[in-house]
Amino acid sequence: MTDLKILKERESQVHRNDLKAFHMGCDTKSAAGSVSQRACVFCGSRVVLYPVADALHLVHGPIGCAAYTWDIRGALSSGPQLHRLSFSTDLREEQVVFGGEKKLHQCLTDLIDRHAPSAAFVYATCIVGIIGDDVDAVCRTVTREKGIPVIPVHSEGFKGTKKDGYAAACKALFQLVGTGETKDISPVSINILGEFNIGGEAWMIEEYYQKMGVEVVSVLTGDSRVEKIKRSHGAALNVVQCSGAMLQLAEMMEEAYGIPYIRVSYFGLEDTAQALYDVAAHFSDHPEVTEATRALVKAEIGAVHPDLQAFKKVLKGKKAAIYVGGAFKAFSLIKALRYLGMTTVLVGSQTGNSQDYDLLKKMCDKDTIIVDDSNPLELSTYIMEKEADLFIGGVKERPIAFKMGIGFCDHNHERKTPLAGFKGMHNFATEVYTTVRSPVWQFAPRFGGH
Amino acid sequence: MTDLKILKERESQVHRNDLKAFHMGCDTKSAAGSVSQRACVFCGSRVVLYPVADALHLVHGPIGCAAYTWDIRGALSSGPQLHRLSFSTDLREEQVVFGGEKKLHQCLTDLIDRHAPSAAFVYATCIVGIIGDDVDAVCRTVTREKGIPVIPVHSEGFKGTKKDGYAAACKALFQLVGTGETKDISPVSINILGEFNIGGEAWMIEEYYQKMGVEVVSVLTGDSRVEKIKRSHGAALNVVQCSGAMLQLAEMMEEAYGIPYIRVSYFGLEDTAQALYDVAAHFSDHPEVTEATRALVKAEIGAVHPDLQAFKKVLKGKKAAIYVGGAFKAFSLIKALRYLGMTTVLVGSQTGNSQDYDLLKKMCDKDTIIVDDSNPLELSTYIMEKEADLFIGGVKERPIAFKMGIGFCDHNHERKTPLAGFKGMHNFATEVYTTVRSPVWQFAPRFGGH
Amino acid sequence: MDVTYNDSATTNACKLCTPLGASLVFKGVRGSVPLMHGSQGCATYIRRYLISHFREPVDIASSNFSEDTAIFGGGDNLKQAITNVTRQYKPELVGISTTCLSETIGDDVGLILKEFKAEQSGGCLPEIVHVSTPSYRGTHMDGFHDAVAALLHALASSRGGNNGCINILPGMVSPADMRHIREIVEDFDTGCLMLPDYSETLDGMLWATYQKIPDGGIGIDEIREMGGARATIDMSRVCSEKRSGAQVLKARCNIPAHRTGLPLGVKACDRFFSTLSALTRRDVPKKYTRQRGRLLDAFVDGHKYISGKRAVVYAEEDLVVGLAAFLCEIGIIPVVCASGGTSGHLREVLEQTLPGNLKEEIRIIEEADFQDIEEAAMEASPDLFIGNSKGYSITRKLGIPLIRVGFPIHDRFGGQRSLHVGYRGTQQLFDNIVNAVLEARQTTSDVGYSYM
Amino acid sequence: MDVTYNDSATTNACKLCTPLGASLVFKGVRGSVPLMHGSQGCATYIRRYLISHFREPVDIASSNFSEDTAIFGGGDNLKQAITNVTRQYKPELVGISTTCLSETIGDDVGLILKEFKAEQSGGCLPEIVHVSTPSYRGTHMDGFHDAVAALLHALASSRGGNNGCINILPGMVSPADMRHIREIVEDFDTGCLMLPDYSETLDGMLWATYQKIPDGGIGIDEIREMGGARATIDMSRVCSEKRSGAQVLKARCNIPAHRTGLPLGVKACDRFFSTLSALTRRDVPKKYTRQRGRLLDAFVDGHKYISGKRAVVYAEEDLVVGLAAFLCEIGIIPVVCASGGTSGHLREVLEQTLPGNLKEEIRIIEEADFQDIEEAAMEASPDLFIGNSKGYSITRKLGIPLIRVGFPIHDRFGGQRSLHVGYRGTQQLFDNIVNAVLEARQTTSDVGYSYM
Repeated sequence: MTDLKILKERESQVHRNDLKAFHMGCDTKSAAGSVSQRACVFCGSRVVLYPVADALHLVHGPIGCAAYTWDIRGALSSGPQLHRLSFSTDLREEQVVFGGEKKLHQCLTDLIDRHAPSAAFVYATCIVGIIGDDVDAVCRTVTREKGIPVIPVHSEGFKGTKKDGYAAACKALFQLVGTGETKDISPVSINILGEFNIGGEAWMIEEYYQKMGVEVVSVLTGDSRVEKIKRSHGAALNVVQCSGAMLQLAEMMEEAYGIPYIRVSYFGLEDTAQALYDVAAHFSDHPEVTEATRALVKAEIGAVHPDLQAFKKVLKGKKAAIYVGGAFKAFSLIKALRYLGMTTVLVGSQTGNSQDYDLLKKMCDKDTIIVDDSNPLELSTYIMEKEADLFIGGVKERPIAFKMGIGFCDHNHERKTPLAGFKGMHNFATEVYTTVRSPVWQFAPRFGGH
Repeated sequence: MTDLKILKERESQVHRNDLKAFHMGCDTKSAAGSVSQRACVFCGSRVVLYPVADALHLVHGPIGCAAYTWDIRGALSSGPQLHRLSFSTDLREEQVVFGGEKKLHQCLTDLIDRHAPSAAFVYATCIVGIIGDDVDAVCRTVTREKGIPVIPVHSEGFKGTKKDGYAAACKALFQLVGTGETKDISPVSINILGEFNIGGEAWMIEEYYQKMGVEVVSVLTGDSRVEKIKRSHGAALNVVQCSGAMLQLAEMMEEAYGIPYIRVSYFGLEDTAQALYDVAAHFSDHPEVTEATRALVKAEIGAVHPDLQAFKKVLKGKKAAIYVGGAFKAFSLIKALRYLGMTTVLVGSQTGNSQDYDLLKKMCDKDTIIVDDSNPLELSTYIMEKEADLFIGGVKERPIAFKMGIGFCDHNHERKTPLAGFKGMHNFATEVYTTVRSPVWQFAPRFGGH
Repeated sequence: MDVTYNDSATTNACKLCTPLGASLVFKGVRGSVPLMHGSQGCATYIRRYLISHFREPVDIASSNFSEDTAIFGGGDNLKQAITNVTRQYKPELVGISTTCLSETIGDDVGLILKEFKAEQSGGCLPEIVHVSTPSYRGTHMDGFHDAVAALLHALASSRGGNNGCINILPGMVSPADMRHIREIVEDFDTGCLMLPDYSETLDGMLWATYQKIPDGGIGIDEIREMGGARATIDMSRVCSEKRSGAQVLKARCNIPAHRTGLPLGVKACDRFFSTLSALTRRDVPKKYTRQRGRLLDAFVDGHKYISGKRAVVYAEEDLVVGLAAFLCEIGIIPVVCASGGTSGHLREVLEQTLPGNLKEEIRIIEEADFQDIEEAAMEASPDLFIGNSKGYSITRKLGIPLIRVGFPIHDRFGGQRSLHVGYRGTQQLFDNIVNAVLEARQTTSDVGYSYM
Repeated sequence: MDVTYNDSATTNACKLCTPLGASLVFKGVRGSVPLMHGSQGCATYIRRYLISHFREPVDIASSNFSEDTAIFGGGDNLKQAITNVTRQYKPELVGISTTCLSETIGDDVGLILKEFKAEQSGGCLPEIVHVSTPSYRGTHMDGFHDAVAALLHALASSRGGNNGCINILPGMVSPADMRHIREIVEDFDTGCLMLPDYSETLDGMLWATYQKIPDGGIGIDEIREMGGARATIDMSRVCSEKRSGAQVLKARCNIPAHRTGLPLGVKACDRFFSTLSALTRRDVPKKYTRQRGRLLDAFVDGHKYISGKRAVVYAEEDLVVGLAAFLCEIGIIPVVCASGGTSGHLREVLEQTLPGNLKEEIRIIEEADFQDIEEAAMEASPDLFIGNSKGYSITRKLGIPLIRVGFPIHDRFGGQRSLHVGYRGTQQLFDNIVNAVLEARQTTSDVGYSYM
């Protein structure tokens, strides 16, 4: 093996796939001093709630958290663009000493007056808990004063992992759910959960469901509006997209409103088709839905298949490394790459759980490296050892791939290209093809460039 | 005086204004080896005919003449843009040896088929005369074959000066004049001659005449169309703008059609007002014209006067050097600069005649340098000696001014800003103000920058 | 209700948080790994932000606070973090910055480090330097300057005897700027000790094997040597003198300090070059007099395209000062000069620098956010913006060009290579400005001249 | 009727006339004044064209033919012209180029000069070099190369003994390119004799007193020295070998010739640097390996923005070759490669240079005009144009960006300072291309991301 010194604390989080069973040490906090690729609780909440386009998103804390999350995501809105602004209470020493409630109240009041949002989310960041601000109380007051829902999001960075941030966001959303009007909703209706409309993906998927004859009550939270979220409990089914981000909301809605849910992925032809068929199956008492689904899948796959076959010819045998936020996304990526003739030589996630890793182990070839909460040193070591041709990850992984002369595909929230659905698979394949086939690699040291 | 060695051949063309009479040695060809700022016969023809926007302009000769005159002038068209393309027979050695008529015929045929112009001008360049092509014959043939006027322009570069080029252009235009329909033309009507619609100047001037109740039959040649030129003999008066460029056409039209002409200038408030009043005076049997003119002049001057006074405060006492193509333009410039409180310390032209220089002498202060057909060495010497703050000229003069750290104003055909009329004076003053007041001169060596 | 400025929300901040600046400084020391003492997210967000600008790996470790840490104190986490960083990266220096969290719970980092060193007395430890950077106090520029001062405080020593070098405190300039500044100083045949120097670490080459810590940066020994230099040139004019690294060197090692400002624009460059000339007793090399000459020639050639144009300028305060002074040299009025910076000296320095006759036309906004800038711009009818990528949405609304300078450049390529300083940097900026004006004119014209 | 190519009209020429190229070469010799033997207009038009690009005074004298001259021959005019130029400018060299007119009437310039020298045998004459440049034969590039050859023919002498210098025939590159090439050669500790060298004469400083002939250029003595150099590097690959200056030096003075092509793109730069390395027996200086390293790093960082994009390239033939090869390195397909040049070698050199697998996708147009280019572009659905200002109207129609390189740049500022060669020039070009693509994407997007 390589000369990489895995930190002792991390030994249980790095594995080579083989016949032996292994237990991934996941769901733990990151080792102190590790350059984790993970973010924090706040990040998890922000990712989930960000696309709600007619809400005010006020970050309560010093400036950093708001500054670093200003307009960096490709989550599109067809109407209001309020989510793309960055609001912060911008706490100063004075408030840290004497408390920030007064400033929070003032900021909320000013911003609601100025922007007239349909709701406001107030993100509590690290020091808010420490200085003891009663954010809930301020939110209640402003809710009363301004007549819109003002919802606290308890996302203090240190209080857990990104997953806890997802949970906090789901709780916040759940405060809206059930407060709207549900009459006129078709019995053949769904909510789409965990789809954030990156590059317009939600629009593509909604169109599929429309063609199938299924009403989409609400997308959570891609191109979302507060009014739609409020009536989302009127849907017959919750369809939860891969990542663990919004499963909790589906569970809460099942418990409170008896809405069943299914888990799907819209990534790759196979998974997308499966997702649509699964939804159709749920409405099996409406056979026309299944029929429409069949026609849709056939047409859509027919449209992209020839190009994909052409890409496959070139990509066959190329090796990919995957390091993404949620493990569920990794499953789909492995399948999609396999469809393109590529093998996965490394796979890992920031936030996978034991079941996720067990499944990964089953999906992967022997000797594939499987990692949890990895860091640049580990990732760079393994992509070189495995001679990867492609790295799939986020912005923080990009320079690792590039420095080593390896192609890269962004599969995170900052990308601007829709990768979901059938067309998304075509985009993905094009992107993979484009980067893997670029002539620039001839100059990379690993190919003898100097 | 300075240590400049004036070429012996040029001694009669450089004068200091004083009480003694002097005779300017003008209207001569440039001394061999002088870096004259003059162009050639072809240039003169091209300048006059260029703005005819629906004509094909085919330059018959090797590539240079066409290449250097491609889309370099600010003469605007409200419709067709054919004049902005550059067409050349691009003669090669083969044609120089065996004659270019066949190629000319072919090119004309192809281009007329492709662009469907209303007429074609064929510019004969230097070597066309030498190799003996019968351009007139080819033009006659194509006229017959294609049914549009195909007009030779005898503009061999060496056969005289730019003025001879103007004459050739006037002759070419005169072939069109008189071939169109003149009914429906008002008795209160004019042609505007010598106005090329640089930056839309002709449009501004036409608007003045419209407001005065005077019909403009044809502008020669700003934003011109062949059809309009054909009927220009229906106008009651030819109004010839300053430069000598089109006086000859006015004379030919007077002789052939009995149309009187007057000479005017649209540069500066004073001259513009005078021009409009002169036209009104011509139609003194229509007193409403004079009345409308008075109202117009009052309103227009009122609109620009306050700004001009503000500029004047800053510009008062600044010194200008003028070197332009035609002397008539210099007259107006001197007056306009005087209006802005500035004095003219050097003035000259490429193509002035004796009367022009006599008038310049009268207009100028003592010690003003007056030059004909000057060159960079003379110009640079005198602008430094006279400590000019501003140089007014064309692109070839620009770097002389700039190298010496002197402001510059382009008053040639390449500019894009309209400088004619009342608004044009405002533009001119703004431009003068802008360049004279720029802080960059603080760095010029002549102001102690190093 | 009476709302004071500081009571209102910040909309689209024109500043970043203090630890970002400190981390950037630590990235400019050879063999150094920055370590943030606080939550994981801080390091991750800052890494992401820096990576998107520099397009280089930016490893910043974190002590990864958990809920327990916040309650019981971060000492153990910090010690563990240093140990782990040391084991994995084998750094020569660990540069610790605090976050608002560790500051608020009251961790005494100095004490923790003292304990740690005592505990580890047997082993071979890297240098450990720490700077206090609570993000509720100041901006990334304060973190930057404080980290420079902290490094000098910890390392610079008076070594009796002039090593002949010149210390440069460049402030937060680009890697290309740093390379150019070094080239200039060395062309005066003088050693250049530049702190920080991330010219290679954040603008490097492809790698054959993964570099845990990229090559480059000022060495620890070189920082020590700064205590024996001929003089310090501090390119910040807004930084509080008492907080500055130059002051540390002066107070401790008696090194004379010169505050030149950023060498941007002819006059500021002249000031810098003549300072170097005086310090080294050498003439300005011909290469630079020629660059200057060509620059002035370009000023004249281009002045008519831009004279009287109105610009909105926003950036870090020192960059705003440099840009605004430069714009006044070329006849563009910097109608809005804004910075999110909180030094408190922006107005004063600008008023010293800019021509008095423009005073009434120029609006200076300290502690600005982009909402302030947008409102001021709407009133000022500007022709162009000069600043980082973050002003794009405003220029898009206004339909005017944005000339991208400074940090971050997130919507264009090559921000790390963009040169701002020296006659050459000024030349590039000047050409960019003129061309932006020409392009706007050409594109919006009905005629579309190919000749301007 | 059967129309052969050469029978049709040229619409919007993508070439200029031969004397322009020759005059440019003469502008690159110290103390030289170009003199055109022909009508006044030729010199004036060419001056105007050059001034608009270089924004510098360009004095070109003319023998100012009149009608009589055309009938009776230009001998007297030419002699008078040389006398007048000499009196006014006191040149070290008068560089005479003919025009189509003087060529067509059959002036024997050689004979006229011989007579002139005999007549003036008492006085102190400048060097007089003449080159035949009838504009009906070839383009400005032929005039350029022929003038170089004529100068070498007239002046270079074998002086027995290697002076250790390297001759550079850069072709028609920018002043900035010339400065950079000289910097590179000199960084190999080797003298650089570059012909022509208009790096200062056409990109100079402001003047305190008017300079009849601007400072700079290769001296006549230096041109003589070229006959004693170590080797000649000829950056043209399309120029007919037998016409080239390198051939003159080889045939006459036995100087080995190396045809590197323009050092544009990594491979071409590598070729140039390794030629220098081999000739001087020195390693490539670290400065350049770092520039190369950063360039490759940028290639990787930027590749996804541009991979698979389609470009139309038009310029002088050698520049087209350099650009097309560079584009293929970075994954852009040069779908149209066009030049007005008439060397007859463009296709052949491109086919040697470009990857074989792209052959079918690339359309090569020799002797192109802009009508040909427009028609080819309409079919090729390009994403961008790379070439001089003259393609602007086409890109405006297509709504795609034009990256301006080469000559002339008439609608932007600083064309004389734009760098094309070396790793640094390639870097600038690469950044410009990526940024043009990003800008187009940002501007045309409904969303207007400030983060790309």
